[in-house]
Amino acid sequence: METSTIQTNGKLVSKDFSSDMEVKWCPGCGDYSILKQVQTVFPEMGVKKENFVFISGIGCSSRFTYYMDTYGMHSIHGRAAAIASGVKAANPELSVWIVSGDGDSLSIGGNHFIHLMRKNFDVNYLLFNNQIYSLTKGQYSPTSEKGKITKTSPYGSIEEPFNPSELALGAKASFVARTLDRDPKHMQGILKRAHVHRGTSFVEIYQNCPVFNDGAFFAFSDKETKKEEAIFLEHGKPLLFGNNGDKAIRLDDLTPVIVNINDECVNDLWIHDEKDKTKANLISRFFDTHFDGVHFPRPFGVIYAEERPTYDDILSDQMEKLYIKKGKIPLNKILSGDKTWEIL
Amino acid sequence: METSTIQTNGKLVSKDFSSDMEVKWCPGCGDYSILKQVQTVFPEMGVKKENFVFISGIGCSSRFTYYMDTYGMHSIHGRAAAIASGVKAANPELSVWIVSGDGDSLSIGGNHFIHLMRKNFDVNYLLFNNQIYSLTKGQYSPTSEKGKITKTSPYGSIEEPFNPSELALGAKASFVARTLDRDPKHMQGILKRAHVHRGTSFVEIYQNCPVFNDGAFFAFSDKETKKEEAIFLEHGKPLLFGNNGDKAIRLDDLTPVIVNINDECVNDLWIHDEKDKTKANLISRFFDTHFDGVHFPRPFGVIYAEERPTYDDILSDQMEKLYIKKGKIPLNKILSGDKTWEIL
Amino acid sequence: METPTKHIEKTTSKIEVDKIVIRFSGDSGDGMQLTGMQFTDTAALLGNDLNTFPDYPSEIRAPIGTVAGVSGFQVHLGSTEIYTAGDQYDVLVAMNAAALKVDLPRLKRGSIIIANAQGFDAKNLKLANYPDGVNPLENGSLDNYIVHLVDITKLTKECLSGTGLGMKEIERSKNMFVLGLLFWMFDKPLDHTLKFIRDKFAKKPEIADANVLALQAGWNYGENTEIFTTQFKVAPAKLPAGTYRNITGNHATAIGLIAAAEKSGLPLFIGSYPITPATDILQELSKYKANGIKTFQAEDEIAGICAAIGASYTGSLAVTTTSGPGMSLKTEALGFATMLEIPLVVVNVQRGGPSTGLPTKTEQADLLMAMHGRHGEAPLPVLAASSPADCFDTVMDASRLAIEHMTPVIFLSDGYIANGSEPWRFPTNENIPAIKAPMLKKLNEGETLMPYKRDENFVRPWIKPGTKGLEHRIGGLEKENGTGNVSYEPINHEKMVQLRAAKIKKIEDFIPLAKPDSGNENGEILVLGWGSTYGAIKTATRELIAEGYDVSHIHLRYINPFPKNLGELLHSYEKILIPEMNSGQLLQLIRAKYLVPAVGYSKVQGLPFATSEIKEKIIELTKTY
Amino acid sequence: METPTKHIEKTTSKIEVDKIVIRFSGDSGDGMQLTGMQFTDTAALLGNDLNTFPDYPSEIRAPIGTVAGVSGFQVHLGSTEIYTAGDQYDVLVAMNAAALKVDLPRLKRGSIIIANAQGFDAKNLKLANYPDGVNPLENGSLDNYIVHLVDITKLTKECLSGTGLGMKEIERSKNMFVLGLLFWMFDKPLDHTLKFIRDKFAKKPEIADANVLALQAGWNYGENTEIFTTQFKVAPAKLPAGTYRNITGNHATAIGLIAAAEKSGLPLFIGSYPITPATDILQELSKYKANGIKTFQAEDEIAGICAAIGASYTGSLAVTTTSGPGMSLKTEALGFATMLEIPLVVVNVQRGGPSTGLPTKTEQADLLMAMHGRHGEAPLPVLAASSPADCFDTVMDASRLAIEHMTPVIFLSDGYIANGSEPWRFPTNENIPAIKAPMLKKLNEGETLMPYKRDENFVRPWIKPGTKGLEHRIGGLEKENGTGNVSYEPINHEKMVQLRAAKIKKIEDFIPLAKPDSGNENGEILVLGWGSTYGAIKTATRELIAEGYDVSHIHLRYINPFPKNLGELLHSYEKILIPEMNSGQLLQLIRAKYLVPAVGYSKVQGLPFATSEIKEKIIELTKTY
Ligand SMILES: Cc1ncc(C[n+]2csc(CCOP(=O)(O)OP(=O)(O)O)c2C)c(N)n1
Ligand SMILES: Cc1ncc(C[n+]2csc(CCOP(=O)(O)OP(=O)(O)O)c2C)c(N)n1
Ligand code: SF4
Ligand code: SF4
Ligand SMILES: [Mg+2]
Ligand SMILES: [Mg+2]
Repeated sequence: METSTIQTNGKLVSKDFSSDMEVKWCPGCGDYSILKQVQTVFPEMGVKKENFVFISGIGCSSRFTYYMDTYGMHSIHGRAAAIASGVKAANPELSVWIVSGDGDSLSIGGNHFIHLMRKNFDVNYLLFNNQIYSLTKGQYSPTSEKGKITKTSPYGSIEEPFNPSELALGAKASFVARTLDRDPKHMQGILKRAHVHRGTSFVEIYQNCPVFNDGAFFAFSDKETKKEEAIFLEHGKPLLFGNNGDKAIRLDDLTPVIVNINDECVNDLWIHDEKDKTKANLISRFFDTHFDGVHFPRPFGVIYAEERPTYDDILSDQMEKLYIKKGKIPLNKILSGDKTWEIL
Repeated sequence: METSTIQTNGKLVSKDFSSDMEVKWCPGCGDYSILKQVQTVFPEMGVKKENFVFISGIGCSSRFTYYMDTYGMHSIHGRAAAIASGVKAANPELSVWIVSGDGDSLSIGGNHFIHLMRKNFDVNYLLFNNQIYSLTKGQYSPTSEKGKITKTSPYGSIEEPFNPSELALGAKASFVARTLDRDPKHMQGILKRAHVHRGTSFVEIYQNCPVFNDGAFFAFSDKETKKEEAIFLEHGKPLLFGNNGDKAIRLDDLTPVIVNINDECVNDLWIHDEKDKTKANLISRFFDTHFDGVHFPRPFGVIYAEERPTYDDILSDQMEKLYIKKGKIPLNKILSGDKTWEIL
Repeated sequence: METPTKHIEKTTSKIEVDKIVIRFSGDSGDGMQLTGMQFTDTAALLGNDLNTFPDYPSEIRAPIGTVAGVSGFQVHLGSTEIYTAGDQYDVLVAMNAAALKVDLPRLKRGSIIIANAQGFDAKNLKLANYPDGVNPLENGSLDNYIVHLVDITKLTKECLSGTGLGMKEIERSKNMFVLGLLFWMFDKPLDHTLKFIRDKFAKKPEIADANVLALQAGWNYGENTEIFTTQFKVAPAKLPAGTYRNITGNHATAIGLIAAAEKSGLPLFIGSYPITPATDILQELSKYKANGIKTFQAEDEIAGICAAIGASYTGSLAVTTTSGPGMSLKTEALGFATMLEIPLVVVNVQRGGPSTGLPTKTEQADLLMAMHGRHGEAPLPVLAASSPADCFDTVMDASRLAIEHMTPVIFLSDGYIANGSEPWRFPTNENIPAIKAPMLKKLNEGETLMPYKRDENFVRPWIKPGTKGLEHRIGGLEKENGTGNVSYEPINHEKMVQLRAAKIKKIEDFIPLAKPDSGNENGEILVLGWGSTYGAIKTATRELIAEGYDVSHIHLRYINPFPKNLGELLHSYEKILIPEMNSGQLLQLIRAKYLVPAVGYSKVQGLPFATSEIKEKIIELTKTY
Repeated sequence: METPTKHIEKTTSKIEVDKIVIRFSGDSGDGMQLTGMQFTDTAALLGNDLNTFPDYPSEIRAPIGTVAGVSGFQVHLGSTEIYTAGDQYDVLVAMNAAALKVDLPRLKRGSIIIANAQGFDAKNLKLANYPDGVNPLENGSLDNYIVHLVDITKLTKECLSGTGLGMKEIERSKNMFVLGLLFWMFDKPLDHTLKFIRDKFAKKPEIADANVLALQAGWNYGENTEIFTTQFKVAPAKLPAGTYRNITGNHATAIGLIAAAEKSGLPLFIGSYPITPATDILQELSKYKANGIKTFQAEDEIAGICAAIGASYTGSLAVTTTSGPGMSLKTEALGFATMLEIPLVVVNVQRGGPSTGLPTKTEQADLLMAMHGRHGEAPLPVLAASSPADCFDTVMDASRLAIEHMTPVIFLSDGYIANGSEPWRFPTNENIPAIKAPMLKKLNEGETLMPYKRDENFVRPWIKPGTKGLEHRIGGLEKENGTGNVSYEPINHEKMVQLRAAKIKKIEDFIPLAKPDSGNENGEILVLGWGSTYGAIKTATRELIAEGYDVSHIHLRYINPFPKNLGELLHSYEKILIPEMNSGQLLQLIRAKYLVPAVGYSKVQGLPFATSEIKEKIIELTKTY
């Protein structure tokens, strides 16, 4: 999201945003990196410190709020999006950041999640996806892969997981992006993009939980595998990847195929277009769909970004227009109504 | 959904399914037609009468349950999908039908709705979409169009509505179809398809509410407009429509364009493929997206149908395998555990 | 006023009555609600005191002509003070057989029935499930009543035949004929309704004309035909001097919230999800966007209260409105608000329960849930309104306590007073006291930030995001006293539980002492009530005193905390009767707290108490031991 | 048993003790929970009576070495009956400075401290927030205790140096050294733990070897060094004869449900959403798929209970397990189940509230919510377990009432007994009574279907979908008595409200009468308790009687309905004390129902009562008037 804000002669620095609470995540938790990146980019956002508000739910991830020296509410499980909607509707001046886990957002919080995407409040949504319920010590979540062995699925989970970006798009999200804890620079870039976008900016952050789901995303950060397993999207650029950066994707009709750029006419390559929802849908489905049995790399970056009016803007407009048209009704008029009589 | 069922020497007839409750919908309500079509096709489903179960939420639509002489539960607002999941998980033999309104399903019931699609229980989901909260006398719903004037939006709703089929696809629905109250034959066909599909069969039924949202869908049933405004999808056939049935749709790259079949090579026409999710996504978006500013007709029929394992099947398989592998643990063994001692 | 000129001469006697109960009853499609309201407005404008009770089916539109489809509007008007819609009817307008069937049981012997002939034809008698061949109008079953059989439909058609309107429109105007006739019977002028018709159909003059014609035809019918020979006159009531309006409980609740916002200088935010019978409040408030009032129709009740919590956090007067099922859903979030200690007004317009229950009927069975329906120790103030107009004062009070004491507050109304109406001598902006929000904008020199530091009333400061230098975090985990930081320290937890409770108890000092409302200061029997039973109890008490009984009546607006002196007061009575539209919920609280052997009187029928029921119960109690 | 051979000679004295409390305390990473449990299992196997109390931080892993990160496991063992985990410790194992800091306050004077040297180095002292230069082991502050400073880390490293294991693994084994040492101190054999190690690390023999080595090294250290000269012997307890196992409350709850399903011949279905401290139950039950048990991890608590309602509808024994916040969310659906009148077992493992509160701490503050936390009149049975093993009997009872009386039932446990353990003389299949479901499969000749027709106990039949010819509809709207068809009829509603209440009250006839548990039949003071306060009250009562006080103790398993004779019984006592881990919730119910001037004793610290606290309170009460 983007908020109308006053430049604060750039004085703020990263540590202005770290609270005096001692950080209580396990050693090696991916949440540390996310905290670091947020604190790093915040001074550059051009928002007054007192105008930042964090709303989180419940979960390891949701403890985030306590560690940011901004206004913040560590709320109840699954309700951050609903609370944040009230915050933003009531005071559009605030820069509102939702922090939530995969269970908090997509399990108990699923309804508020999809409705927030639809309503498009001008807020930022950071989903820390570690594909597990961590605070409760390791049960499968709606993003855990089928077959996963956890404390509540000792014989393997039998559930098809959600694909968060696909779900968000289906719910009419206006901004969908993905990044990961182990790529600080990339995350910083995405956080800034999210902030700049007017509307609900949904950012899925792959986050490692060394205790209950270690290494779930290492394939996308480890040198050996990263190049083959991850695509870093750039608007207007082809979807390049591969150890030698020589692989790309082409669309045969509606089916993506992996090609080698050297055997291709560049014009045939799929060029990333953030504004194309059909392409965004396809990209989001690289996730877990095998097109013609081919395994695709995981896309990172801004998958989709659409400009459409935000709930808070339309609300303000409507109220302003009505105010100009009708003016404020005086309380006494409201109290009396238009049918009164006197008793003497 | 499809259920393992025993043929009941076809004796059942339509009126076997009408209960002794007097039907309490307003004169002219679209719900009457839906009730009629369901009662018409049920005898042909090959399911024993006592194995049909209806689970509905709250709303005019949800009264449906009382009028079917089957097992049924008129439950609480928004929870039909969650209750039905328990019914099906506990007894996979039953043919479970969920009946719900646009508010019941997509407003308060949104979380259970998306999770049901993901889990793919082998049930049928009939969403009566009248784009309004009717039982509560006319407030806008999550499917009401932006700008709609209702009792809670006297100056016009400011909310972007959900696109039910797009949302269902985003939530990984395995079967998505649309039909309408005023096309009995079409509805009957879709109901049969839904029944046959293994997995959650999501059927959106456009339903007219003459009292609070009259005529919302007439364009798709009135002779004058129907041909231009509606496309009836058929697997393997081009997307034909138009007054003279001479219009069709072609895909330019990823952009659908309306063409006249006479100026087209048939091979270039978009052929409907129920199994193609990318196409299904596009079709679902004819709804409210203007591709290059062009207005598209509304698609009816089976938009998407994918065979994937159902929750109840996988559950049964897993339990059976485990039973064969480990056998039932005797209660006494469970009571004693493996660390006991004697006191004499 | 325009009154039609007379054609023939006839003598009509005028009877002065001080109270009369009229029931307009017909099919949901017959427009009885509108008819009743028009009659009410006119009577109100002429200074009658009154009380109304709309009573309609829960189905949007049950099958025409059936008992399930009957919609009634009851108005009790008088030249003396009126506190209830009346137990029994003096006049019944029965538009069809089903209506007669439903309402006959509560019709006074000797009272007047105006029956719409067409509504009693074979078809309608069948729809109303009368046995074949049985017509109550003809089988002598109504011998104890004065029955006027009027072919309203036919007469309306006749007078509108010229207008060129379609049958449907003409049919629709028949309620105006009835209204005109009733206006004649009660000697009331037509002009208020004439104006109403002109305004309503400004864009459809032909419809307006038709309604006017029908209205006047009804009046003429009374005036000119021989059938009606008596007119009733209800003189204006001797109410306290002032300017009055007629108002329903839901409307009073809505504007009470607007007033509270204005008086506290806070923006008003409503986060709600529609539910009968609370929806009107959300609908009414959604009209005031020009006044900066924000109504957020949430995806469900949980989102409704959560959005309100978010708005409260930013410094709004935040409200969530609902009824039983929605109230149950808000439980967790309400406990969270209690833990945060932020202002929040939760409006519960009670309806028949449990579960979906009887959505359009009234009940008082959510009191104990209001008191205890949260996990853990999460006390909060509970207030209840006693009449339609009292909703205004009570919800203002609820808002004041929420804001000044930084706590969620539950305001209880119910279906009876929410939809019922009464004349209200409304206040003016000038004479409504201001509400002061404990907003903290900056710290004093050298002061450190303590978001949970309390003042002498245990109230913490309200700090809005956007306030420079006061950034801090709040949440649902237990807090360290003062700092508000997360703390698992055992003694601190106990301390905080006690402080949160002490804060609510302290409100005792800010609410009036309990005192007998009407009736004797210190009667032999105390009738203790809360909520919408007020009118029935008050009327019963007054009548019994007139009959020589020694009865007192105390009515509670504040249920948590109770008024300081309540215990002492209760102990001063021999016998205590607590009538409630539940199975004895206030009863349990009173017995537990004060150990007094109060006895309950339950009515759980989805209907308000009849005055007579309460009188009988009291008399019965005077006889015990 | 394998015991290491001795190298040198030394004389050790053996002391017989009848009770001893040991606290294993260290950083969350130090494996104190496992150490404690192993010690407990061995003691149990040797016939000691005991009671344990795991006490860990809510953070997954708070910063190492800090006070917030301390994880403790307390075990109270004896040769006599043991009902609590003990107020104070006789032996404290302190793996670091933070642990000592946290636990010192509850350490008996003269007791033994085994301190891990490395845990008291400068770094750890700092992390534990001791002032610079202050080391409690050296500044004489522990003069009243017997301190054994053992360099556990170093010693473990030494004995494992040969194994070629990495530092990390070696570090991890130090808790085994401690365990070995403690086994020596209490003269317990190693073999049970040796077996445990071999099983656990079957796939990693090198790790197994390391643990075995460390364990034996610890034992040797006690046996061979001069430091330790006394061994303590706790003789087997004289418990009733039989076969025992050690069990936690959550485990007992899980298998109680399995037993109830088997005994009722119904399939078991659990619809739940994870939440501390209830998650174990869902986790345990998810292991029994081969037994046909279905565990459904729902998207939220509402879906959990709704899925259970759906399963119950199809004829399963349906259960939903949760804790405070989840319980609040289930409110609406629970009211619906009450309206449907279907069996449902709702397990609420209470934790510290309100809101998120103190998730890993214990409390009893959800009782009034269990009683009244639903809109409308929606009564249901409420049962509470009094000890870990009692969870089995109580949840079986809850299941029996749910099934045989067609009603949802709330079963209350709490964090203390859920995680705590005690020896349990478990029953066998044969001596558990069967449960009979009122299933209706067909109608008798000429009988018409009446889904809400009640038997002499007001119980309606249970009709599963799939039953030929009995198709019918049920729902949340008010029902017509008998048929179950929707009815808005006023008198019917009142009747149904009364019938639903009568059905619950009738359960009185199916539960045992209340009687003094321990203590005198008719003492001067009655201590009335419910739930997990059992052990502390029982112990306090026994000790006071031994000291000559006249005290009785009644403990309630059934809170709704109360045992029939409770009122009469209560009136036979002069003084009644109700200790609760809340602000007086049972107190309110008792006072309201029986008008007895009972007084409450609240402890809301997230911790169980200490026996001494209750004793003092009772003594204080004997002194009043
Ligand atoms: C109403 C409610 N239900 C359940 C819980 C227990 N709970 C706390 S966090 C959590 C899920 C955590 O998973 P996730 O959202 O992915 O966050 P993570 O810990 O993985 O960062 C659960 C089930 C709760 N606190 N409140
Ligand atoms: C928990 C709860 N919240 C709100 C309501 C009130 N309510 C009943 S139906 C309904 C919405 C009806 O709209 P829809 O689902 O579209 O059904 P329709 O009446 O249009 O068929 C609402 C808000 C309720 N009964 N229960
Ligand atoms: S449990 Fe996992 S997610 Fe939670 S703090 Fe530890 S490492 Fe991070
Ligand atoms: S209100 Fe609308 S949806 Fe409801 S019954 Fe009447 S016509 Fe049908
Ligand atoms: Mg997670
Ligand atoms: Mg609708």
